[in-house]
Amino acid sequence: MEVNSLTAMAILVLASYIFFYLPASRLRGVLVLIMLGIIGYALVATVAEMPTFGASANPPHNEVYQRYLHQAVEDTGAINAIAAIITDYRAFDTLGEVTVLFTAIAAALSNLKAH
Amino acid sequence: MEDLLVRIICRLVVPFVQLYGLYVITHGHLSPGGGFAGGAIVGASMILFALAFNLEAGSRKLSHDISLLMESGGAIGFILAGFVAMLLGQNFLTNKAAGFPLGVPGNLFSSGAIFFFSVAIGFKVGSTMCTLFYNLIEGSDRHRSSE
Amino acid sequence: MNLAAVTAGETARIYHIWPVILPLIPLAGGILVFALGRLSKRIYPLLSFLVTLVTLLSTAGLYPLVKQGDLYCQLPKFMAVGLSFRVDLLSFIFALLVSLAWCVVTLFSLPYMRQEKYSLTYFVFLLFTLAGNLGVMVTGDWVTFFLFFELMTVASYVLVIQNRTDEAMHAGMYTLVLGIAGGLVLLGGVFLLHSLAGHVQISPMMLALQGVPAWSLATILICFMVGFGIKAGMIPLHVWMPRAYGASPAIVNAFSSGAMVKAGIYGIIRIVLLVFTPADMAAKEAFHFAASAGYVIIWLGLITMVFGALMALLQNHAMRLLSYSSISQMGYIIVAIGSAAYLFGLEEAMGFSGAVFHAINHTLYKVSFFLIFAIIFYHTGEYRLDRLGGLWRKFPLLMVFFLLSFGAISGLPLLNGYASKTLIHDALLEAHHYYHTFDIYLAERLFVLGSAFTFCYYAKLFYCTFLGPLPEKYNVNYHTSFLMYLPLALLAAGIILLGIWPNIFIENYLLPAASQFQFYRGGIEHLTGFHFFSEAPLNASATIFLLAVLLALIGFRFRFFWWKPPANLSVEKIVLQPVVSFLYRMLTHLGPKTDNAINSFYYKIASDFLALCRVVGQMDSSLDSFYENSSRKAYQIVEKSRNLEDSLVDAYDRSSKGAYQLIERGQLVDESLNEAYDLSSMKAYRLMEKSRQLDESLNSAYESSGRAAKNIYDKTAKMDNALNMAYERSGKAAKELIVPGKDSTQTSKRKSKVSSSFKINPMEWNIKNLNFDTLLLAIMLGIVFFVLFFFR
Amino acid sequence: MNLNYEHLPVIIVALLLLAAFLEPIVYRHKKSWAAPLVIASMAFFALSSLYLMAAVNYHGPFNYYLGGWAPPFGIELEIDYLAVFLLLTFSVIGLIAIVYGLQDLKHGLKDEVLGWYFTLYLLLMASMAGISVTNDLFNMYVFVEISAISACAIISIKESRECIEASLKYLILSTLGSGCILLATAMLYMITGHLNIGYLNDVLPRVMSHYPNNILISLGFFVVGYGVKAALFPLHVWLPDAHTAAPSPSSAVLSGLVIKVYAAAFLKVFLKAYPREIFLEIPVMEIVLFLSVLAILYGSIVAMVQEDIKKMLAYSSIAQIGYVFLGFSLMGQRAVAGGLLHIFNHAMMKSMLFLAAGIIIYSTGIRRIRDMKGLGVKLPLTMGAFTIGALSMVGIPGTNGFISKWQLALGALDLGRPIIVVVILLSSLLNCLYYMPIVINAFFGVKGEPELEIGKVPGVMLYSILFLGFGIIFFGIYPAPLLAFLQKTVTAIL
Repeated sequence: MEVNSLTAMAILVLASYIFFYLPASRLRGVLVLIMLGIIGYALVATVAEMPTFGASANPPHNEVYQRYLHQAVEDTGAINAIAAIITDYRAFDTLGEVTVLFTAIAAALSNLKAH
Repeated sequence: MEDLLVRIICRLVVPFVQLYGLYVITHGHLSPGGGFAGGAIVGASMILFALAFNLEAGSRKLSHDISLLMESGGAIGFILAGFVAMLLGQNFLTNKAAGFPLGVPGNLFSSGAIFFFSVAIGFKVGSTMCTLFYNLIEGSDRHRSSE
Repeated sequence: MNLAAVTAGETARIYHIWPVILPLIPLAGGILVFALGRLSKRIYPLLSFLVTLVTLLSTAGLYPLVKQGDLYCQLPKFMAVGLSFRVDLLSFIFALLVSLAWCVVTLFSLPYMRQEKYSLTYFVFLLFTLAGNLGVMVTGDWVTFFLFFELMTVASYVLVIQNRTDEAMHAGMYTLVLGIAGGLVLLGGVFLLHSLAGHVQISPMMLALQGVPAWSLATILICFMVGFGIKAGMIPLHVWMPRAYGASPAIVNAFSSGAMVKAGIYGIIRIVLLVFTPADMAAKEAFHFAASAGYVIIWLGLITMVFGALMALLQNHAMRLLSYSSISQMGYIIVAIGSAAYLFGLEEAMGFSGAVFHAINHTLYKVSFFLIFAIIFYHTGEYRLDRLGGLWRKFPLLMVFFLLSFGAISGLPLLNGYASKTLIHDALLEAHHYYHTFDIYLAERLFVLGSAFTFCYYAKLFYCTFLGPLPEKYNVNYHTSFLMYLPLALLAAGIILLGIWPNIFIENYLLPAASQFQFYRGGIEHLTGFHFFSEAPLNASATIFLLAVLLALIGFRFRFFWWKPPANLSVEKIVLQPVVSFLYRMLTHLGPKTDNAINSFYYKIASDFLALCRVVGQMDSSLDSFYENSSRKAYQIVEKSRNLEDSLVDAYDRSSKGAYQLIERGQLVDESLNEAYDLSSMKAYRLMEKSRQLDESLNSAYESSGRAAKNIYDKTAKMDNALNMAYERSGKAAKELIVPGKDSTQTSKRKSKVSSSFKINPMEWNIKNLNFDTLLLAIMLGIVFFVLFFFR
Repeated sequence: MNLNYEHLPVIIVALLLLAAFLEPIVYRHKKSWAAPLVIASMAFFALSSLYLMAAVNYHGPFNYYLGGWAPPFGIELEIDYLAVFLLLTFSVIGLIAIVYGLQDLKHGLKDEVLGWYFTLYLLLMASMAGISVTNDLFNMYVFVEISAISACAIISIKESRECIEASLKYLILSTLGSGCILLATAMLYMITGHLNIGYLNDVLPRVMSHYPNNILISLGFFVVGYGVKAALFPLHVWLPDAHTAAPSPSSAVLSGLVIKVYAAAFLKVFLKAYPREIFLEIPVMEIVLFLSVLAILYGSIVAMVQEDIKKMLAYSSIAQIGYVFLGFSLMGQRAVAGGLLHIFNHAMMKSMLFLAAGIIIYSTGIRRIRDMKGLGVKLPLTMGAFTIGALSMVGIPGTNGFISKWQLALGALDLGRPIIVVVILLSSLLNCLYYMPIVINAFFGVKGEPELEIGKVPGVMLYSILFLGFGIIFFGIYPAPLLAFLQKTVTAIL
């Protein structure tokens, strides 16, 4: 654990050195590309590792999924399962989303009026 | 946009667009769509109107006060519908257990509170779109005139 | 927290609230003085003196209780670990000393502060500082100790900057920062102690710390020694003292040197002699640790003592001289504490008593020195020794007091300094006696040398102040208030009393205090009835004095004492200031640089991203131009093909023109042919007409014969019709007789079919069809009409 | 109808939202009711948090199922000790800041945006309450979004160029953070099929070996996301500008509460959702620890050279958020308790310092530290409160700053990391180096009467900072109930 953290810190320090003290040059651009490449690689690896989309053995195909698909009509009376989820099972999230819209309006209007 | 053709076409099209928006909002629990999508359609119709005619005409149709009221009213309606469930002795935002009549699945007036929620969201989203549009346009107008 | 396990078993423990009240008296008094001071300007000095007096009396009133055993009080809910207060005899002695010093100096400041500008803040913070100082002495755990320690540090800052000169502000900042830094190091020690021992009670901890590696113990000890050392002015940490003393008024220095420094000493005594001493006599390792710590502390003390004395010799500023003197005197006490630890299990009581006794004595004579210089400054406004001189003519009484304190500090028999010095010296001798090492012997010699130096610099101080020529401007009549002499007289009485009968004090107070520690009984008994005025100590004293006089003579003769070392030659200037300023500069440059670097890092990333976007954009635009070019080419191709087409059309035109001419010629031929045909056909026509005329005459012959035949046929047909009519009428009459009214039903049937397809019959409506959809549809249609109307 | 206390958390959130939605209408039609509405809703928030704390302390934590759907299907609120602790902190400080702010905002803002300011403030408070009580990752994300937007808006609402710049910077970085949080949440959902924190904790150990990259990357995203929002060291660049430019009540709330709420969300995600064995394999907490140590030192050092008082306080916040993350990343009982305690303590002292700075700016217009000589004579109570805050920052015993440092240092020592103690003490010394000169200059900097023009200080502003100053002293001397409560909190988490 200590070694790992030390390595991480060393990488951090090295990276910061590279960015802080190298002059603006082609090298820096290359390094940025390399870093982006690393990040991209990590993301791609993550996605590749994810369960296959739509496969029935996926972790998200659990009891929640079963319930949403099979019992939504009985639970909510809505034949559109999406509506059942967003406005009944997870209605609080939707309230939050409505609030996000309201916040955006408030932010925009207050800024327009202030300046 | 002082084009006669555009105006006439808009005048013809806008009611139907709005009707379609209302349909999408009210059939949220029956078909794809719902408050967000339908509200966006209704809002877009107002934007279309304002684009085809001009800002004053648009804001004469839907004044700032009313859009503000709808803005807040939609969200407040959502919360109040949630509170109704609480008054009925259940948790916040409860639907079936609180005793909202679910009706026959597939009918328009079915699925209890979901209908109200959809309508509230639709109001909210529609007014958000046109409020934002009007205010941004007005702001840029004012900005331009001040320069 | 299991207190019973950690306190000494022998002494009784009495629960009493008074130790908590004790520091609260001056605290509340300070607030009261502040409140009253805004109302009236006359009362508050007196009131603050009264507060200190009450504090002194209530401290002294604890004695009967303390004699019976430890007083303790706990407030477990307060602060993070609970506050606890505890007064044993050692605490009591120090508390009494502190409150006495405070009371005496406050009495002195009544007349002294009359003309000062910031006297209200002075009196208020004086009381707050007293609260901190007193609180340090009565606490029972290190957290509470730290609380009061910091209170003292922060409150005393205001006293240090009493003059508000730039120098004082700098010195005050210096003091404050160093004080807080010391406090934080101390806090680090407290943290370590808490995590290793599980509690922070001021009590023997070696049992709780068993099995802890020695370096951890050493770390804790170093933390504590640094924290207390800064307050006590131990040598590498003394730097704030000369600066602060040089910049602040003598009266504040009297507090500082007489009482606040003692907080550091008290802490060192507690940590070295109580916490880090073995509660169990059998723990050998602990003994070993205590002894080696003691050895280091002895040397620290010696360095402090000798170096302080040497520095004092070279000073020209009375306050700075006295500050170095204080440092040197603290060295004595630290030596005593070190030797007590070094001699653990043997004669530690002697070192302990020497330390405590010397602390008391130091307060007595050092306060009186400061007060003497306060009076001198009050009248002359001068601290620099080369501007003073010959003052014995003006202040003969002051000279007497000075000489008395002078004798005491340099260890003249029958004055109090002698007794404590003898104890410390004896403790060193005992150490040599038991261990027989050369370095302890050397230490003992150095001690003698340091004592001799002490005599020398006070001789210099005396000479420069009271002897020699009197400067002209000071040759006026001074009136000194009685209240200024009263404290000096009190202190002088203490010096003399303690000097003549040291045994009474030691046996009644110090030894009981020592017996509350886990000290070796034999050592304590050894001290009862100690012969101070026997041969050996007197001899040692005589040695010191001889050496001192010799040194003084040499110094005066060759004017060594007036040698001014180059200004840059000081520990502070050479080591500390560069280091601190380097650190400060480095940090303050580094910080913003890092900030900029991080910002520019983000900026760089963003700009690189932007460049990436630009590349993509360029690609886009090149694609665009590619399309444009290709379309231009295609256009050109189209244009060319159009030319081709034109020429083709031309060719067609021409060829068609040729063909037309050809056709025209052919037409001419055709016309001549036609004429020929016309002529021939006319001849044929005429022939045909003649044959038709023949035909017609034949026809009319046939027609006249046919007409005659037709007339005959017509007459027979008329007769037949008349017969038929007759038959029909008779049949009709017969039918009407058989079936009447069949025609009318057929027509009504045809009528009902029409009505069912065009008219509404409400009786036949289907109510099930009227569902909400249709309603909605209707409503929506309504809306549509409305909207149509609305958007008209 | 039985409305017992279990409904209270959701009523708090819903009523705050309701008040926020009503506020623009009220402000348009009945201007004089707008401020009382805000105060009333914040007071309701504070009182019901207090009641909730008492109830939870007495009856124990409870869960609330929104819509009546039990956890894996619906959204769950978990009102444990941590949640009520956070609720109480946010509500009390938020109430004081807005009570203070009524005067200051009328002075500093245009008339027509005041109503919107109230709306945004209430939305911010509601979102913070929501983050505190929710037990669902996606729901948390939604509230994080609300708080991010409203926080941006209450910075940029002031009419000045710096505000816009700072707010834009904040908006961009905070959107980046939100994106990271959303991605990480999605990843966790992808590999577990749950969003509920409790269920995640159950399922993650089982899927740990199957999807190591997903877990690693999601950890990274969470650290970056919450790190940006909470201004953890290398991601803090937006903070100094934003907190300097904002109106004083906004600065107080932003610096005192908003960055803390993300730290608390970090705590929830990392110590409640992820199982502990993950941190044995992936040293993410070590990295956070390292970063927080850097933050502590760096923030103090940079604060030392600042000239603007609010900027100095903002940099000091960077250091102080480092303390919070330090406590969390050590993952020991006492250390986490220390981090939580520092959330509370720093909320009090930093808001007090910002509000005091606000009074100074309000009444004199002085922002530069150098010009503050002799202010202590003119504004004795304000500077007295400032002194208390400064002493608390330094960690003088008797103030609450000492208590949190005590807890953190002992927590570090419990885990055998004495170097952390050195860092904490060093940072205290640095704090002393930049806070004490202000105090000293203010009280003792000039001889005689200073020549300063002082406007009248409204009583409400003064009382609110004195109240906070009193709180600092009170919790410095008598923290026992709080510590006992935090002990329970931490035992429940770890």
